[in-house]
Amino acid sequence: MRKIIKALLNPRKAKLSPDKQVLRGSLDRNISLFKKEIFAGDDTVVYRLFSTNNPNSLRCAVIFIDQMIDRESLMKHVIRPLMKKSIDATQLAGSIDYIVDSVITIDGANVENSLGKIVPNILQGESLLLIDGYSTGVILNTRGWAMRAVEEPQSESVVRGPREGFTEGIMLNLTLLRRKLKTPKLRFHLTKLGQQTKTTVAIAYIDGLASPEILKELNRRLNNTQIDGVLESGYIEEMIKDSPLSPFKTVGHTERPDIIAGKLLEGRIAIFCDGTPFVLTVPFIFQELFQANEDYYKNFLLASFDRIVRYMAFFITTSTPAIYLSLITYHQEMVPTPLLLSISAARDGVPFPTVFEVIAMGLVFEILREGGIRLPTPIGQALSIVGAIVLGDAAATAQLVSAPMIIVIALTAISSFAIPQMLGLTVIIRLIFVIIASFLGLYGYIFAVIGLVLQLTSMRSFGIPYMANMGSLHPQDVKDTMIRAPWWVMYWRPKFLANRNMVRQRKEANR
Amino acid sequence: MKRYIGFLCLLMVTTLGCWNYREVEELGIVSGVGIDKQENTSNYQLAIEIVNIKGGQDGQINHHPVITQGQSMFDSARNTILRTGQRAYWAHATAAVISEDLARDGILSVLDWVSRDAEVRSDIWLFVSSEKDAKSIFLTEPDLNDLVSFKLADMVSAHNSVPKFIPKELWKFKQELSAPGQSPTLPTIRIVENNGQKVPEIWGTAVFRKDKMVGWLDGLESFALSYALPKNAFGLIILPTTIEGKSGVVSYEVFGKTTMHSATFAGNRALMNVQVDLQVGIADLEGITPDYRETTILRMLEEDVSSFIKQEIRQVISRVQQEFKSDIFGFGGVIRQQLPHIWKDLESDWSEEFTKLDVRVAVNTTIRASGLLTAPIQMRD
Amino acid sequence: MKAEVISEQQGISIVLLFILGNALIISIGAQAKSDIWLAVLIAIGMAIPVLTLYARLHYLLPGMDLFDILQYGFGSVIGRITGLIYVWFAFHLGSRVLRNFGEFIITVGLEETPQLLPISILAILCLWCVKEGLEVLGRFSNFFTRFVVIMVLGTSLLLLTEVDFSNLSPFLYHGMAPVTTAAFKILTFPFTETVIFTMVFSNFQKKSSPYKIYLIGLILGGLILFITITNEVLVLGSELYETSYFPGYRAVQRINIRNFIQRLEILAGVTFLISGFVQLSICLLATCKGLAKVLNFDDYRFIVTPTTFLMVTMSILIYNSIIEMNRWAVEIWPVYAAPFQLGIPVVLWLACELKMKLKGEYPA
Amino acid sequence: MFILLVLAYLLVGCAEVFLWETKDIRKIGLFGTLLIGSLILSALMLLGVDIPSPTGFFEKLILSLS
Repeated sequence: MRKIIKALLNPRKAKLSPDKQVLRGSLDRNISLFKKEIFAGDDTVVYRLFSTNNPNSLRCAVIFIDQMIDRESLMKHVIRPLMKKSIDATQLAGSIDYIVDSVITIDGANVENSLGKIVPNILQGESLLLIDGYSTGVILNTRGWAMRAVEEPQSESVVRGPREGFTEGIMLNLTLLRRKLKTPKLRFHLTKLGQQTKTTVAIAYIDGLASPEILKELNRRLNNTQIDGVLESGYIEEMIKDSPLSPFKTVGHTERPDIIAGKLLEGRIAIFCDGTPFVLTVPFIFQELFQANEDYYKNFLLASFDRIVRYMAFFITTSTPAIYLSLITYHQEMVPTPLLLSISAARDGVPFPTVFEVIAMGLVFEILREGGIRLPTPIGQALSIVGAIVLGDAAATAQLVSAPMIIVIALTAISSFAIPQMLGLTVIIRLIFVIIASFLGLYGYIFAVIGLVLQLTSMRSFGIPYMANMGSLHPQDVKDTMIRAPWWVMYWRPKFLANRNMVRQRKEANR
Repeated sequence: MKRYIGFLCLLMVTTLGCWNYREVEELGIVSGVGIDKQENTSNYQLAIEIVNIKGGQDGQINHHPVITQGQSMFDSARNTILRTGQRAYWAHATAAVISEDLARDGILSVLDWVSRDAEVRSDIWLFVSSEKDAKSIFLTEPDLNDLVSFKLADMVSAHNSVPKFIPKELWKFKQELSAPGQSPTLPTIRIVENNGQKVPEIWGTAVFRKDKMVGWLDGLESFALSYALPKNAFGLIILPTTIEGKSGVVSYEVFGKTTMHSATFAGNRALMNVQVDLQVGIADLEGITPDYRETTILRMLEEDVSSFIKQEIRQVISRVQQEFKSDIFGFGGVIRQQLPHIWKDLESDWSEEFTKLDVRVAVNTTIRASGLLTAPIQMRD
Repeated sequence: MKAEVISEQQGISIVLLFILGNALIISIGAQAKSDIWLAVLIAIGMAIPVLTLYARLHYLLPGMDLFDILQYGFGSVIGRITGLIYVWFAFHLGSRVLRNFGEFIITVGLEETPQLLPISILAILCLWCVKEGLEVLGRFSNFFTRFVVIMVLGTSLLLLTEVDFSNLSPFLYHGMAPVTTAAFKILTFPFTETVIFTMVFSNFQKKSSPYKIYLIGLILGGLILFITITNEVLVLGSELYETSYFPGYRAVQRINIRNFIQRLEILAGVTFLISGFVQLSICLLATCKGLAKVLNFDDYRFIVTPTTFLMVTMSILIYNSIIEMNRWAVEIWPVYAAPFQLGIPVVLWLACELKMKLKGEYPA
Repeated sequence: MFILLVLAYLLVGCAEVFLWETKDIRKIGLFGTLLIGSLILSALMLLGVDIPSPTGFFEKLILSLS
């Protein structure tokens, strides 16, 4: 299935041949190579020519891209030593190793002569040092560009818990994680993805905890991806996810280092992508949609209660419209008489059928939500006023919509915010439920629920059943699903993930 | 697999005919029905009370019975469409009143549709009209924003405090009808004047033999009947009492009542024991001031209550035995359960055997409370 | 193709839901009148050895399903023919379940809707499920078991206020004969219908798993059935129990706690739909697997679609009315099903034991 | 209606076979046989032809035995 879709979507593998050229012996020729061919027409590339200090002075050049490098360190550690130092021809002895070894004081310097390796490095903010008469250049680690500081993530705010969030720089992100997991078993594998963007992608896991099979599978999928650009981890997510057509996500994402650290400790694998604060985790299963990092920081009873509230919110937000619809159009006998009479009175004079009311009001709410997200805050407030007063109150007074329907929609909408991880998803589920319920009543609704559970149970994320633990009754399986067990009973890591190293804590130590 | 979802959706869109889809405001919600036999024909005549709501923010309920005729129950129920344009929706019906003529002819034909149809719920309350037809009950004027049926349902739900009738749900009636050694009863409704208005009142009991009504018990007899039956009944007991030469009236409020039926073997006949335990409180003293702090007087009062109830129960049992020959107490069922070997002989001719059945009634009363007063209000000169 | 292994918990859930399936909603064993609870208990007692026998077959020949075992025990030709008969049995049972289900929805809820519609939707869901395979069904059942159990026991609990214990007495008023007949009928529907699992299960996690799955599933399912049926009779009385097509539905209608918790019939519908879905999927799976095995195909998934279509048509064809359906369930089925559920398995078991002894392949 | 039914069967049948990974002729044969059988039965039902219930035989047999 997956293969077919992929084949349909990518008819031909775009072939980007690596640059096979190498540097020449002459500085001028090399410079013109860059100027005329490689970076032709790119005015942001800076070519700085200078000479060393000795009698038969060596002509040198540094090539870099403006604003992508740390100019200070380039000047201090490369240009100044070269210009000040007198270099003897004997010391060079046909190789520029001496310069790397004894002259340049920068931390990273590699001698390289293949353009295929040099060019991408320049594009990533390194500088290239060329010396006349040598067919090799030195790649200097001068990366440094302006970056956002570590801030609290907007999308996942907490009351209690660390306030730091990932930024767009992958190395900083890795550092943030490393600071939380000070173990040599924490492994980072760096690869590049995207023929054009050459985005750095890091796979992070704890050796001995992460399942080797899942790791192998992940690497296989990453290697199979052929894409020209990776701008955000969402690209990777869609390329490697299981059940590609399902709206349910099988790859998790977060902006918070503490969540990533927690997931790694459970035996999961994280995928960092350069240029985005969103880090992916695999495997991702259904219960994680209902977990929040704060659950683990506060009292377990309150956390468990919150979890249950979230599951209830999921039920309410997906099912209320469908149940309301089927109750008042199919199963009127199940509504208590006074309630039925008041609904009947409220609906008297409303011109639209209930199905239409449900679907239309649901859509109106979605439009309001979507309209509000990308607006600046002051306009967003105006929008909510319009939504509440014009659509809610006025429509009910004008008898265009019945009042109970507005209550139902409002309830649905509020509940959907309790599980932010599923915002878009619940809309789809709700719509399907409503459509089926509109012609088979509650029986149709139950069919739809069966279908939903079937879809969920048939899904897998990297070989792990999506609904793992959701049906089980073993205490150790239940501990982190509907409830959050106290830390002092979470002896083992999740069984389905880390079956090699199960022990999370020693029982005896906590007595 | 997803293509099956697609197929499903396709199926849905094409079949979106919505067969059972009914908008709630288009329903004629039936709250109650009066069932009559039409004069001179064998047709049914139904007085269907339909909730007619005027919509808007503050809905108003109009009282509005619809009269229809038809050859059968179902036929006449369907014929409402001709009169109102709305299909009657029966799931919220709370009361069905059956006319006496119909009840005497046999109630089974009425009940068949009511219990066969999936829409009518089996917890609908059944009544027999003691007026000349059932229609007139629904033609009385209820208060504003109320309906006769809802009023009847309210009365029924409070029956424990005034056990002058025995409410019966449809399923209970059917169960009694089909249970061996048991005959059903139904409460009856009459119309009384209240403040110049004609209002329905539930008062008394219609006694059935099998499915045919055979007679009435009035409210007071029904009171005794509810004490003889193993069910909850509270209410007041008003007794003229004479103590130390002074006579007056004592009212007792019943807090708890248990009735046990048991069958024993006496000689070669079955003997029914009806054991009633009452827990009462003194609620009202009029004309006398018995000092109930005295144990002897307390015992005397208790004895008074016991003998009164015992006498009432005996009276109603013997009346039912002699006059109606219908086992509305379920004695047969008790014998069947407790003495099955005897029941096998009695079963075939139970309605005859029932009249000869010996019933022993024992009442035991305990005065548990006396309101807020520890002693009668004392008058001193 | 990777063998589908099923865990004990999943297996128990499937067996449990399968047993509950239709039995929850249709009146079974009504001729025992007020002694029906005894009939259920006797039926459970009778079912234990039968199900142990099914488990024994799995234990003797691990990795095989009934169709393989038939060919092993009876030889290739006779084995295939009996296999084909079992395919018919599973197919027929599936059609019956489908029809029961359709009749239920039409009778209690959607009188004006054509029966074909709910039937086809359910069938399509089953088709999807069967294509996904046994493991998915196992996880599905595992997920839903707790809801079904909670709902069934919860409604029973709520019904306690309506219970009338005199409905159960006198004890054995009509003697033992109707009780044993009823027990036999309950045995064949639903308990030993589990013979269908021998066609579906083949690989287990542990060698002793089949015993656990069959017996724990039977006992849990039997107990829940016992509780609900007893409750239904306690509430409705045996007369009403006998005359209702769907006594479970009828009983739940009675729930009324302070005029607030009432009108819960749909709960009965929900449990029936979910367990009926599992039951139907198992029947469909058995049919397809059997047909593929008998005709020597390595995979069953390719015939699921036409088989489902055929089952839907069959379910419409099979009875003319709900009256006929009820007669089948009560009168014909026990006799019809006995050879499939009791006769052939016993013979097969003897044949296998003998053959293994002769060949010396007997497991320790 | 009849044409719609045939079309629906045809559509489902072709779609299904198209998505198979291995198109074995025996498999297609069995698939087609079952599908056509089902089509014929449902077509007959649609046309209102009275088909005797296939289980009626068992019913008669069992009733005659008991």
